[in-house]
Amino acid sequence: MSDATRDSLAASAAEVRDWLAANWDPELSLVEWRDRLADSGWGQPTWPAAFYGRGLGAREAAVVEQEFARIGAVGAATAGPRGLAAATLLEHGSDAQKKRYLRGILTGRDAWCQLFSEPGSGSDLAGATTRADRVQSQGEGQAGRAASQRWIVNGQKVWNTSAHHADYGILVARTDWEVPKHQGLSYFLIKMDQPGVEVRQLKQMNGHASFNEVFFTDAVVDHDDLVGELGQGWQIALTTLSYERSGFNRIRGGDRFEGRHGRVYREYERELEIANEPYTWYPQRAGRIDLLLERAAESGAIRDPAVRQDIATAIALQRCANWFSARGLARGPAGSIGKLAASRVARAGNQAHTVISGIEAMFEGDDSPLDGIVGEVLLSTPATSIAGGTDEIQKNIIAERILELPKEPRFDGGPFKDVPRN
Amino acid sequence: MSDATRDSLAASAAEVRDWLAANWDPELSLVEWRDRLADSGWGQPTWPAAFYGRGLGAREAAVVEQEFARIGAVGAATAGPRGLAAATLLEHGSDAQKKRYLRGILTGRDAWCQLFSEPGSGSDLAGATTRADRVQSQGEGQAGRAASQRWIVNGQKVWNTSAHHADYGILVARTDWEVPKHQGLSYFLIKMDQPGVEVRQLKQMNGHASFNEVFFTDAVVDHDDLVGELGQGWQIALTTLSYERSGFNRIRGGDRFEGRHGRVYREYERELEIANEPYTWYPQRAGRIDLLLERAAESGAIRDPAVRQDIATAIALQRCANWFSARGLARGPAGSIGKLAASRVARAGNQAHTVISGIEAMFEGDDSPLDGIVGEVLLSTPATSIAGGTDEIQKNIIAERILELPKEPRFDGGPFKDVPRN
Amino acid sequence: MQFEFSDEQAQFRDVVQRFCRDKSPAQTVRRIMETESGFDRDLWRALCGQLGVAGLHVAESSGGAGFGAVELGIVMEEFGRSLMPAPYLASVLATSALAELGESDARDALMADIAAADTIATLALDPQHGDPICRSVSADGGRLNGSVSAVLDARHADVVLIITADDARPTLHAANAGSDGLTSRPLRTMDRTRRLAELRFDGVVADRLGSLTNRQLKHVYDTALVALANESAGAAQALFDSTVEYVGMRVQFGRKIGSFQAIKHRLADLLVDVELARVAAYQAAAALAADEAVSATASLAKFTTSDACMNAAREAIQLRGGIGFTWENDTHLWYRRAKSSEVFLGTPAFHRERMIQEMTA
Amino acid sequence: MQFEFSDEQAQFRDVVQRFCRDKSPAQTVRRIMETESGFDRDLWRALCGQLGVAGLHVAESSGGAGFGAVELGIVMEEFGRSLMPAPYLASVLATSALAELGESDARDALMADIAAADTIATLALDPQHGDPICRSVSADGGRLNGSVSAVLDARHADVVLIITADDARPTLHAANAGSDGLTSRPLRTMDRTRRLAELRFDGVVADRLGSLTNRQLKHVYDTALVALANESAGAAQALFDSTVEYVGMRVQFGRKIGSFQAIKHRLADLLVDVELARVAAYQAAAALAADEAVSATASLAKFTTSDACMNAAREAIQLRGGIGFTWENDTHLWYRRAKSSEVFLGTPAFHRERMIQEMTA
Repeated sequence: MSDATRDSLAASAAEVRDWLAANWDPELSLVEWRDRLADSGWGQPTWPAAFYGRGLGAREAAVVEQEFARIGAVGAATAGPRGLAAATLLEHGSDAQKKRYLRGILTGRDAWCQLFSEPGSGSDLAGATTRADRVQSQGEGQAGRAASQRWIVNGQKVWNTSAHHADYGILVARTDWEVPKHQGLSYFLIKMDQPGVEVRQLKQMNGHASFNEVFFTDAVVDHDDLVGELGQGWQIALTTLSYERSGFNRIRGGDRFEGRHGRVYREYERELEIANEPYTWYPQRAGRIDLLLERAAESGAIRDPAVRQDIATAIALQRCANWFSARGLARGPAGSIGKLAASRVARAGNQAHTVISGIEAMFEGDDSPLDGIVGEVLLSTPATSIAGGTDEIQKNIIAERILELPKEPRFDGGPFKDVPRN
Repeated sequence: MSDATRDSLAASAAEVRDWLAANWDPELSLVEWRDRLADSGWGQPTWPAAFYGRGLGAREAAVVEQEFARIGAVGAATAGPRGLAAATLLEHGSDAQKKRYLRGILTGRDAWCQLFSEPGSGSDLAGATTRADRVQSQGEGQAGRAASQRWIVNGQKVWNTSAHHADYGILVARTDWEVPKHQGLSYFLIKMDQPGVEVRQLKQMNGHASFNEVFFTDAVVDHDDLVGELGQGWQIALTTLSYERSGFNRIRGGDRFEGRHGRVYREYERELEIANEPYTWYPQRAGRIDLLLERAAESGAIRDPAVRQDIATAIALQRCANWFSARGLARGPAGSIGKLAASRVARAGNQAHTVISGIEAMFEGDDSPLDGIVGEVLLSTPATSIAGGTDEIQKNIIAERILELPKEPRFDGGPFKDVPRN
Repeated sequence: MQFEFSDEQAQFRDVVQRFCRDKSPAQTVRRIMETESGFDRDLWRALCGQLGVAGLHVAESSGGAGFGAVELGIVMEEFGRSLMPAPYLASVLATSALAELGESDARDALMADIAAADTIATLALDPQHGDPICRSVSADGGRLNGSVSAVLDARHADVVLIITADDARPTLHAANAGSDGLTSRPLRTMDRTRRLAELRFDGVVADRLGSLTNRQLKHVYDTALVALANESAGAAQALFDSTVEYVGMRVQFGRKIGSFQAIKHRLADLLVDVELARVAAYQAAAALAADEAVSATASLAKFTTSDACMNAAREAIQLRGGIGFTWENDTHLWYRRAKSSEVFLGTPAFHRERMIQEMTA
Repeated sequence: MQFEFSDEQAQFRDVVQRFCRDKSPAQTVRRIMETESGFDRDLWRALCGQLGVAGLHVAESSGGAGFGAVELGIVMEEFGRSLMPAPYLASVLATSALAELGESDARDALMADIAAADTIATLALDPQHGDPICRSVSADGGRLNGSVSAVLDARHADVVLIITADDARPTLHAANAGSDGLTSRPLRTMDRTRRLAELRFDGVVADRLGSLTNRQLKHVYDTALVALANESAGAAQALFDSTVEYVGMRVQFGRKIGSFQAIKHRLADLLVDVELARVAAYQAAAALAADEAVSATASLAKFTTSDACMNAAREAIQLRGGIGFTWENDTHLWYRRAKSSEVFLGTPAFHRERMIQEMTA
């Protein structure tokens, strides 16, 4: 590290330390505190100075985070699709859009949801059929024409975790049916609180309702809320998805603030709770390999040699999967290898928990071992090989992008209106 | 059964009994005896009377077989591709061809081989590239023109078991490259003992050499030996293959003649030996499930609970596969289900024998358990899921003909000369 | 040995199939499943009245309908296919145990009431592998003490049969559901169409119906295995059929997903599982009906069918993608049945081991 | 723990890889394999001289080259990839055992001769699971009696090391191949590139080199497992790569068979096997090098890699069809290696059990 860099890092550290000393107060409300973050730019120091940030580099930002952590200061809101919306807007949004939305994202005042998947286009995301049609409002032909243009949205989205309490959504909708499917999509920001938008919770086979269906009936989007150019929706969605893969929507635990007290912490914990609520069963979905040995000892199945074989298989798979990711091999298309490995781990965990519990595997909820965790494992692991891209999609990616085997013949190349669909 | 039928059956029985009484003599040479069978028609009673048979129905034929069995009279030669050639000729051959070849087939004087598969067309049998080109012999333009036409054969065949001692072969060769692949093939009878035909034995990974490669270099076929019409080769080959599937080339064991003595028996046993020679490893190929329990008891592995699991898996698979076939469910496309089941049995047998033998699974030949049978199992089971149509082909058949799922898009529909190939 | 269904048996299957289609389509299954008891007496009365399923497989001499294990297998297969929400397996357990007893007024009366659907009976089993002897309950002086978890349909049973080990020979007792000291705690089962409850006996007065030999106990157990195996074969078939139908209809990337070769090949493999499982179930039923030594085949059928059914359930969800993981989609109902049948009466590994023991005994 | 190869280690791999490509292409493997001894002294001298593989992983203080288990893993992986026909694994066993001894002229002299390729040494193992203690041979008064089957490369070994159990502590002996009373019977191995022989000791005079603790014996065994696991990872990779190449070239039905989705998906699954096997092998080598408790990981690596390698061998033959089953095609050479590595040093099931024992100890 050059002396210059070291100096500038030290400078940032000093600056943020002084600012925190002057502004940090655990008894503020979460929004009050984050308004200060937005005004000062310390909440998202890598964002541009013009948009609630300070235009710092990753290294400086790390230093800032250390200073926040040192005194236990709460940071900007980051959890959930909000982070994806911000990252996408910073890359593709207009200045007006950044001004309008980034502050609410940073302070946590606005919750966001991701409106990409549809019942008819799961694996085939670009096959979206939710339509957006342009209309002129009354003021037609007069001044402010462009501004007064609006889009009417009709269709259905599904598989999003936060629509039921979201203020805004990032929406991919079809605006041109005459061109091939990847070229006819556009990317919008939509207000969720309007008559044309109905949100229904969707219950999974494991009893949880972590996802929503969203129905659009003549829902309205201002033309100003079109992100990027018309027809660029797919490219912009890929940006969002790449941020999703690199974990921009992951939720940081509140454990960092163990034993801290104050209004801001209480409100922050509540925010985390809400954000985490849909994900309580995710550890079970992964197979809970961590519980196998203790559970087998408890049930006595550890004495059964056949059960020991199943436990060994599951533990070995999980260790290998973890080593594979830990060696940083799971980037790019190779991420699909890690994902297939995770599916195997989950299946093996289900199998091992089943034989360990024997007849107790017939129970659910309180009557199921480990306060229902075993039952939840048995009913949740099937999601691992589906969510975030099915195993079949992962295998296509591996075969075509890693092994460079010939691509599948395509049947959906023409104008989308002519492509067969359900 | 009507009285009429009963009477006619009794009549046939009486007739053949008298004939056998007058003609059967264990001290005849095999060929002498079978010449009598050919002259009388009793050797292949279902064949037409005009061609060494008696035109009897299946029921009468069964009665005739009983009478042969009762006194231990040897029957017509049936083993190997000879049976396929006969069945195909009876269905598609000209009278001249039947006259010329059926007698030698019946008496066993002529051995036959099947020349269908090629190195470049295994799963894709209709993709054969062995070519037959028509030429005029000297006598061109004069009388007997058609008769004096000949075909020159060039190319390579593989995977046949008897070419090395065959007198004739049933050959599928391409006679037209301008039409789609199934339409450009023709079906020939070729003399194996000629300069243009070279037979090489092909050694398998298990050390046996059960198959031959046959190389054609300007080999000659008379026009009279074209079976059916030019370009009908594929349809006629399908006839042959259907007889193959229904076991027309299976080899009857000689055990029926236990304890019988005489020259005809000695020569018959020798004939069987030669016919069976390529197949000695076939039981091992199937996995030898029958040996698992005794072998595990002998090696002591029967005490290992994990090994017992593998043995149980293998035995269960085999029983189910046998039950499936026994219930006669394995006819038509469902035959593919039985074939896939056989592959699973073989794999499970390999697995079980491996864990039963432990370090002894590292040996081969005399040092391998059960006089090398175990080693031969371990090196032979891979053939089960390949020979007679790979598992992949069976799965296509099941998916498209039983489950009626959409067919694979075809890339070989056009004129064969334009179809990509190795 | 090899067998074919007789014409009568084929016709009987049609009748059962039609009944299931008409009387318990998926929405009925869901309705009953969501009730607190998970039980619909009218449906049960119809099953006994119109199909005569209760005691179906028991010899007339033992007070049954005089059909055999093959007919039992047919009913179980169709019930598995349609997920029939009724206490039939419990009834099979109970009547199979009663059938082993010598004639007696008590037995005949009970058998008659069961057949007439006036009485719903179940048999308590040792939870671990479903052994008919409940070692956790003791009988002294005609009073039962102890507890047993996971008794099939105990919640709506009028009579609980239980075999105790404490006499010189295993003894079959009958206790009325209402008896003093008999308490039942319903358990939350993953398969809501198959209910279990924990029973506590505190000095419960019970009728001592008679004693059974080990051979008889084994026969009761093998009968249960064969019944469950045929049910699983039917459930596997239902999962397979609905999945083939789905991939033939669902379009992604402009084509039916059933046109993707990877999916075609997996369904071909799955068909092999399902077909082999079915013949195993049929063969076991036929062997039981023919009174052959059946234990090895019964265990073989149990693990072969439950593995096939579980595999079919996994694939049925996977090939549907997200929709297959939703509550609204019916697939999870069969997944839950597959998962609980996998362990009920003993895990696949337990029965692989049992098969080897029977073959090497 | 997590690890990366150092630049030196990466360069070392390149050197080994180049050596294998140049000095033992498939035709060389076949030539040596078809000789009676299956051994080529010149190749072995080159391996020791140019690559210094013998004693590579042994600390300099113990007379080795001072590299570690990671370098050992690299060599084994590349030898597995190229099926190097040389007595290296035998040398690894022998030097690993010697390395556990305290310094002594005898040990140092032997280690030096091995490193210089002047002496080829092997270590007799108990056949069943490869336990370093040979209970079938006893030592009394410096004389060895008994017999042991399946000793690696015993046929061309100049010195046979053997650990007997009869003293208070397990003791390592060295016997010269030529000694009176030492007879060797070559066994016909399925993998002709890995020879085994049965040894008989009839009062063979041997040097008593020293005794080992159980911890040391375990370390020798774990080292052997890690070496074999890395070899299997390399063999699996070779099978996978050649198969991907084949399906990308072979045309049937007018298209490359690698364009059929069913084949694409199976190769994707196989890649997961191969990748997970490789990290397991690397991780085990790194743990061994770091002197961590390695037994559980060593067993994990053994069964994970041998299962992956066997699976790769099966698929490699299957996807080639008939040609893959011929002698001329090289695939069966790796199939034979995979099959024998599956059971050498203990079956996969044995090591699953051992892993659980180590984790619950």
